[in-house]
Amino acid sequence: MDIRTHRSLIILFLVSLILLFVRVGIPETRQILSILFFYIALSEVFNLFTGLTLYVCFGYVAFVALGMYGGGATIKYLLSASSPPPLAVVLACAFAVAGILALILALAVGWISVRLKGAYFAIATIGLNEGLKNLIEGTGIWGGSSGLVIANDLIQSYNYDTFIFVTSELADYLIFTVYAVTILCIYLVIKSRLGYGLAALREDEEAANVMGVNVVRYKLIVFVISATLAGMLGAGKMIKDVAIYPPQAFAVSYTVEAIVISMLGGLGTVTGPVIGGLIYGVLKYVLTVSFPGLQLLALAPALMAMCVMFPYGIVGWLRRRFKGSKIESLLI
Amino acid sequence: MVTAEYVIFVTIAGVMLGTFYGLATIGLSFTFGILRILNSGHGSFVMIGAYISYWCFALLGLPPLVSSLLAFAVGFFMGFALYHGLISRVLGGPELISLVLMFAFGIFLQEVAKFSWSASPRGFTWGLGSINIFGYEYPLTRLIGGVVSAVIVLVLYVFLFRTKSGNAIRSVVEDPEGAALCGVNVSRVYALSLAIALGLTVASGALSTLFVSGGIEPYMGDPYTTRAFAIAVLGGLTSPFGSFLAGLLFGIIENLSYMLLSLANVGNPFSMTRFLTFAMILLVLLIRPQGLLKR
Amino acid sequence: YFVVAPPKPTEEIPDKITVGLTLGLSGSYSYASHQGLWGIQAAIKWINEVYGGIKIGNKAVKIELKYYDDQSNKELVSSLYEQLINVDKVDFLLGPYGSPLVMVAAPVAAKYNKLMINWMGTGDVIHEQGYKNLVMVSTHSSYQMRPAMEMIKTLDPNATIAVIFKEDEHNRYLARGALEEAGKLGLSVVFNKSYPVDIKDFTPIFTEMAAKKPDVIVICAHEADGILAAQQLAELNINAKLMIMGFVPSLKSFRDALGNLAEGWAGTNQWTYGASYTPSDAQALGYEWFGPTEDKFLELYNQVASPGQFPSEHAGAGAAAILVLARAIEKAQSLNQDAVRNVLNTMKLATFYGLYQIDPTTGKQIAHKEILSQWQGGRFVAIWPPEIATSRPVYPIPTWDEKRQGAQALP
Amino acid sequence: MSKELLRLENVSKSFGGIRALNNVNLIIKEGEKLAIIGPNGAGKTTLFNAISGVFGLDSGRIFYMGRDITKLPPFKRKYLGISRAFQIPRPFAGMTVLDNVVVGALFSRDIKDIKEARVRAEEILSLVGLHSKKDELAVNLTSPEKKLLELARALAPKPKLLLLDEIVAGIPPAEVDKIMGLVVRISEQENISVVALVEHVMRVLKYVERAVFLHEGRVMMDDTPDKVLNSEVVKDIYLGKVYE
Amino acid sequence: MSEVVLRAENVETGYKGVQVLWGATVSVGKNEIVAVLGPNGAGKTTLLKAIIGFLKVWGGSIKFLNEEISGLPVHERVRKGIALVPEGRKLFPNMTVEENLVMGAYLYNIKRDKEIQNIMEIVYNLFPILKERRTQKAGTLSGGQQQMLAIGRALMTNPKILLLDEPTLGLSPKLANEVLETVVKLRNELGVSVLLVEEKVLLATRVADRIYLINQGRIEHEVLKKDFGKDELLYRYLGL
Ligand SMILES: Nc1ncnc2c1ncn2[C@@H]1O[C@H](COP(=O)(O)OP(=O)(O)OP(=O)(O)O)[C@@H](O)[C@H]1O
Ligand SMILES: Nc1ncnc2c1ncn2[C@@H]1O[C@H](COP(=O)(O)OP(=O)(O)OP(=O)(O)O)[C@@H](O)[C@H]1O
Ligand SMILES: [Mg+2]
Ligand SMILES: [Mg+2]
Repeated sequence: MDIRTHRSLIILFLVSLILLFVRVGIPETRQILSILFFYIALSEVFNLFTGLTLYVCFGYVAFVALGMYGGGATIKYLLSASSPPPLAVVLACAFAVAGILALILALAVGWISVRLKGAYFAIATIGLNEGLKNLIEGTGIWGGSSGLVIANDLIQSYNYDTFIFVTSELADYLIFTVYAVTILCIYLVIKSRLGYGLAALREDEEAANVMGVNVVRYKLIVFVISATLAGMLGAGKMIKDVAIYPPQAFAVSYTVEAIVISMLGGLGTVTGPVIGGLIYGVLKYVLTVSFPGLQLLALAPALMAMCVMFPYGIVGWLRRRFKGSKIESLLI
Repeated sequence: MVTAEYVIFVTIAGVMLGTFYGLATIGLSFTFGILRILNSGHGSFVMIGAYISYWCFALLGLPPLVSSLLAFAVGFFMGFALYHGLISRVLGGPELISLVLMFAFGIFLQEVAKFSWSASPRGFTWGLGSINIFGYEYPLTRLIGGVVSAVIVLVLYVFLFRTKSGNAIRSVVEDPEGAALCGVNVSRVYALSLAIALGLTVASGALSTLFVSGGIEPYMGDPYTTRAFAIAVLGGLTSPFGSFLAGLLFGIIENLSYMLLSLANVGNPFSMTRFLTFAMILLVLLIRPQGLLKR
Repeated sequence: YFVVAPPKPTEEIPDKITVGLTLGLSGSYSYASHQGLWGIQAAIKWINEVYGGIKIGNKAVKIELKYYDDQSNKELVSSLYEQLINVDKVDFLLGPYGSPLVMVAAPVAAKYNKLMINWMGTGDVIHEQGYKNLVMVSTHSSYQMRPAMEMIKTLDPNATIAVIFKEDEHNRYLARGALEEAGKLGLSVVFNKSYPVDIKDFTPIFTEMAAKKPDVIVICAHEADGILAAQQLAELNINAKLMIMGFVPSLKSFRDALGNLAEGWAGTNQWTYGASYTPSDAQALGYEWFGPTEDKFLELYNQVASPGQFPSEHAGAGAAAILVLARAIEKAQSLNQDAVRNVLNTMKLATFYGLYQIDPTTGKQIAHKEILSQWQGGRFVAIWPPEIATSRPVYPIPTWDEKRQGAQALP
Repeated sequence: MSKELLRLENVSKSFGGIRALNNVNLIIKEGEKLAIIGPNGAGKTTLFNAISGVFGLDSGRIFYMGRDITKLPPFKRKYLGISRAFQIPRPFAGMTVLDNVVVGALFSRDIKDIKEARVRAEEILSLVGLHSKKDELAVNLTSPEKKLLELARALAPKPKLLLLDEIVAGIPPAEVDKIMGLVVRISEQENISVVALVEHVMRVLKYVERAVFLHEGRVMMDDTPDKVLNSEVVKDIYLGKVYE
Repeated sequence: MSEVVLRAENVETGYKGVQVLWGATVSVGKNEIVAVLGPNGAGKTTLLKAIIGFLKVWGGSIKFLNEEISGLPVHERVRKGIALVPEGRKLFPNMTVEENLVMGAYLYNIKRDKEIQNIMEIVYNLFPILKERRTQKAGTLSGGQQQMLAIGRALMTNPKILLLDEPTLGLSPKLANEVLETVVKLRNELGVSVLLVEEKVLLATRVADRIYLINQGRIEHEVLKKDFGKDELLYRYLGL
C-alpha cells in the first residue's frame, strides 16, 4: 500500500456509494449486489491485516464465525427476556458482542502467533479455525453441531415483516457498513506512524525492528483490528442467514475466497479487494445463473487464466500499465 | 478398563494412522518447500489417487500397492504437465498466486471427476482380515498401509539427501540462481519436484483406500487439505520429514487423547481430541516456531 | 374422481407453472442433489406427459423446472432464491438440499410470501421458526431412528443398545430421536458417543464400545464414515445381534465395500426402491393416491438420470415434493400461494414415496414414516413397519466370522 | 573528557562451536569517532548485532548512558539513540527512497510526527546526495546507492551512536573520502559517536580518533589509528604485505 | 593476444525495458586476466550477467571458443566452462560449506569422486578457513567467508573462464590481496582465463593483463598492461 496518496480511497467511497444507490434504487440488482457487498467486505477486512503486513491468516474465517455465533447468541439471549428490548438495541449489542469476542480471541491467538514469521503464521492460524470448530462441537456450546438458529426469536419478538426487513434488507446494509468502516480504518492506519511501521515491516521485519519499529505490537494491533471487524462482519452475516452450523460457518472456503479476491484485485492494495470482489462476484454469479451445474467447470479455468495473466492482480497490472502517470497514484 | 495392552494397542493404531497422515502431507510440504507453492488443491489429488485405486481394483483386481505405483506415475505426469502448462508462468510472481492457481485447479479436478465418474460415492473391499495385537484385532490393510507409507518416506529421504538429483533439488530450494551457476537445469528441477510431490500425493490417495475404502467421491479430498496444512505447519512446513513426523504425532495423539478424554468424560471426547490437537499446534509453535524439525 | 372447483374469476390461468430451487450439484451435497434433481425431473415428466398436466379449470397446465447450482454452500443461496423469484418469476419454490441451506433460503421465501416445499432439509428446527410458507414432505431427522427402536422393542425388549453418531447437525438429531424413543420404550442404552466429521480411524471409540457388549449397535452416519465404521467393526471383529445405520446401507457402495459382510446390516430410509406404498395400501390407510407407481417412477427416472444410476431416497423425496405440490395446486384450482397452502394444510396424500400429511401450524410432516430394510441374502429388503415389510427381520444376525465363511442373514 | 556513552562488559557470543565474541570489553564516549577493524570473521558484525540487540548475549552486559540495555529489544534501543546501517544493505525495497528514510527518522526519540520526519529525511537525503532519487523505489537503486541509503536511514533519527557496518565497502576509492567526510561532519554537528567497520581501511582511518582491532572475537588492540596500523600484529593478520 | 576464449560483441541488454548496455565489446584471450573497471552503475555486473545468461541479450553476440552461446540457458553455459562468482554470492545458505562445494561439482559424473576430492583439496588449500568450517551452514559464515566460499564453488565447476564480480568485496586487505594472487595462480597453474570486475582499482592493475574502462553501458577505453602507468584516462580514473 503506497503511503503517498489517499485520493483513491475517496474514489473507492464514491464507487461504493454508487453500488449502494443502485442496490437501493433498482431491486433487480439486489441479488447480485448483496453477494458483491459480502465478498468485497470479506476481502477488504481480510486485506486490512494481510495487505498491511503481507501476513496471511488462514484461520481468518474463525473470526467471522465467532462473530456469527457471538451475534446470534446475543440476539437469542436478549430476545429470551420477557419484554425484548428495541430492535436497534439488540442489533447494536449483537455487533458489539461479536466484535468483542473476536477481539479477545485475536488478542489471545495473536499474542502467540504474531511472533511467527511468514508462512508459519499463515498456517498456524488454520489450527485456530479447526480448533474453534471442534471446541464448539466438542463441548456443545452455542448449540454445538445442532447449530444456532434465531429466526423464531426474531419473528416472535418483533413481527414477521420486521423480521423479513431485517434479514433481507438491513443485513446487507450492515455488511456494507462494516466494509465502509474497514476502509476508514485502513485510511487512518496508513496515514499514521503505524502505517509507516507496517510498511517497513512488510519489507523486512528484522531491519524494521532495528529501525525502531515494534514489529510484534504493530502486527498485533492490525491483526486485532482486522479480527474485530471480521467479527462484526460475522454479526451482519448472522442476521442475514439467521442460522449457523459449524461446518458451514468454519468452511475454509471463506478464507480461500478472500485470498482469491485479494489476489485477483492485487494483494496489499486497498482498491484490490473492491476490484477483485467485483470481478469474482460478477463472474461467479453470472456463470452460476447461466450454466447451472457447470459453472465451476468454467470458473476454475477462468481463475487459472487470470492468475497467469495478472499474477500481481488487476491493480498490479494497471499500475505497471500506467506507470508514472496520474492513474498510477490512484491505484493504491 | 484401561490396561497396558489396551494403551499399547491404541498407540499402535495411532502410529499406523499417523504414518498415513504423514504420507498424505508430505507432498504438500514438498511443493511448498521447493516451489513455494501452497497446494490448496491438495485434496483433489488425493481424490484422484483414491479413484485410481478403486478403478484398478474394480476393473483389474489390482491391490493398492500396485495401484499406488500407477497413481504415482499419474501424479508424476500431472506434475510435469501442470508445471509446464501453468506453474512455470507464475513462478516469479507473488507466493499466494500459486495458492489461487492450485485452488482453481483443485476445483477443476473435482468437477472433471464428477462429470466423468458421477457424484455417487464408491467403495470396495480388500477383505484381508486382521491380525491380533495383545488380544485386540487390528486390520491388516491398515498395517500394510502404515508400513508402506513409512517405506516411501524413507525412499524419499534417501533420494533427497543421498543422490545427486536430490542435492540439485535442495540447492534450487536454497538459491535458484546459485544452482544455475553450478550447472543445474533449474526449470527441470522445478518440474521434477512438482512431479514427485504430486506423484506422492496421488499415491497417498491410492494408499488411503487401505485405510478407508469407501466413500470415494469427487469431493472427498477437502478435509485432507485442511488436515494436511495443519500437519505441515506442525512439521515445519518446508520439511517433508518434519511433516511426516508431525503426521505420526497427530495420529498418536488423536488416538491416545481420545482414550484419556473418554475416561475423564468431558464433552464429546472425539471432537475435544481434535480441539486439543489443534491447540497443541499453537503451543508447539510457541515453543518451536520453526516447527518440529529444524532445518 | 375429485371435485373440480371452478377457478376464481379474477385469476388468469397461465400456460405453465414454473417451480424453482437451488441444488448442490457441485460440492459435498452433490450426490444427494443429483438424485433429488433426477427425482424431481422424473416426477415432472410424469405430470406433464403421463398425467397430462395439472388440471386447472379446463386447462391442463404443464410444470417447468428452473434450478441453479448453489455449490452446497450457503453463500449463494439467498441471492439465487431472490433471482428465482424476482428475475425468473417462478410460481412456486422447492427448498434446497440440506438443512443449513434451507435455513438460509427460508427467509427469502418468507419475504416474498412464496410457498416452499421442503423435501430434504430434515432439521427439526427449521419448522419451529414460525415460517408460514414452509411445508415438509419427508420425515424430520429426530424421527428417523424411532421406528428402529420400535422394532428392537418388539424383537428383544431386553436388548442393550450402543448409539454412535457423527458430530453434525443431522446425525445428532438422529441420535437424539433414537435415545428419546429408547427411553420411552424402556430400552437400555449402554453407550452413546459422537465422532468428528472427517474421521479416519474408529479404533479407539469402537474398542471402548466393545467393552460394553451391546446387543444392538446403532450408527448415525453419512457415506464415507458409515462405510468406514462398518468395515472397522468387521476388522476389529466386534459382533452384535443387530447393526443399524442411517441411510448408508442402502447404497450400492456400501454393499461393494463390505461384500458378504453387509449381510444383516439394517438401514433406515425415507424410501427405498422395493419398499413403496401401492395405491391399494393408500386406500386402506385412507389416503388419496397420486403419482406414478414405483416401477413407473423408476422407468421415468432412468430417462432423466445419468446412465447407471439408481434412485435413492433423495430422488424419492424430490419427486414427492413435486407430486404433493401439483396435487395441491390442482385441488386449490389456483396459483394463489395462500390457497395452495390451505389445501396443503389438510390434504392427505399417498405417493410411491409414502404418506403425506402435515401439522398445519408448523408445516412439519406427520404421516411419512421411515422404512427399515435389511441385507438378506444379497437383497436389501423392507422389514419395518409391518404394513409394508416384505420380509421378517433377522435377529440375531450372523457373526463376522460366520459371514466371512459365507453365511447370509436369512429369516 | 566527555561522558561515557556505551560500555560493553565481558560480552560473549557463540554460534555452535564458534566463539564470535569472546569477552569483549569496550567503552565508547559521547561524540567519539571510532573505527572497529579486523579480518573477516573477526566478529565485527556480531558485535554490532549485539549492540543493536538483534540477538541475546551468552554472557556479559551492555550499558548505554549508564543504563543496562542488555535485555532490551532492538526497537527500544533505537529509541534510545542507537542507529545502525547493515553490512549488506537491507532497504525496504518496495518503498520509496524518501519513505525509507522517513521510517528511519520517525521511530526515534526526538522526532514524533510524520511531517517533521519528512523534513528531516529530505534534509539527510540532500546531504548524502540521494535527493534526486527520493521518489524512486529503493529496489531500483544501484548497490552503492543502497549503501548511501543505509547511511541516510541511519543518520535520519539524530542518533547518539551510529553503527556503520562496512559503510564504504564496494564504494570506489574516490567516493570514500566524500562519504567519510560527510559522516564525520554530521556526527560532529550532532555530537554522534561513530563506529565504523571498514574496508578501505587506510582511507577511513584518517577520519577517526581511535581504532579498535578485533580478532577472533577478542579486542586485540585499542589505540590511535596510527599505532594500530603500524603494529606488527595488525599488519600480519589484517593488512598483509601490500601495505608495507 | 593468443587464442580468444570469450568474445562479447556489441552486447545490448537491460532490465524490463530499461537498456543498460549499449553495444559493449570485450574479449578475453587464453590465459589472460582482463579487468573491467568503471563507476558504479556503469553496467559491469550487467555485462557479466549477460555473458553467463541470466540476462538475454537484445542485440550483439557472445562467443565462447568461437561458438555462439547467447541463446543457451545458464546451466548449458556453465557446462561449457564458464563460471561466475556473482554479486551477492548466491550461496545455498542452509547447506553446509562442503555441500555447497559439492554442488559446484554438480556437472561431474558422480563416479569421478576422486576428481571432486582433488579440486576440493585445491579450494581448501586456497581458503583453509573453509576446511575448518566444512560443516557450518553457509548462511552463517561471516561476509568475507561467504565470499571465499562463492569463489571456491565457482572453481569447483572446473571452468575454462572465470567471471568474477567484485570478488574482494568485504574482504580484509590481506585477504583481498591473497584472493587476487590466487586468481593469478589459477591462471598460471590451471590455465583459467579470467574476466574480473573490481572496485579496488589498484589491486586490479596489479593482476590484470588488460583493462577495459566501461561507462554508461559502453566500453570507453581499453588499456594494455604496458600503459597502466601512463594511460591518462586510467590514471584519472584511479583518482591518483
Ligand atoms: N548465526 C551464526 N551461526 C554460526 N556462526 C556464525 C553466525 N553468525 C556469525 N557466525 C560466525 O561468527 C564469526 C564472526 O562473524 P561476523 O559476521 O561477526 O564477522 P565479521 O567480523 O563481521 O566479518 P566480515 O568482515 O567478514 O563481515 C564468523 O566466524 C562467523 O562464521
Ligand atoms: N535488477 C535490475 N532492475 C533494473 N535495473 C537494474 C537492475 N540491476 C541493475 N540495474 C540498473 O542497471 C544499471 C547498471 O547496473 P550494474 O549493476 O550492471 O552496474 P555495475 O557497473 O555493476 O555497478 P556496481 O559498481 O554498483 O556494481 C544501473 O543503472 C542499475 O540501476
Ligand atoms: Mg561483517
Ligand atoms: Mg556490480
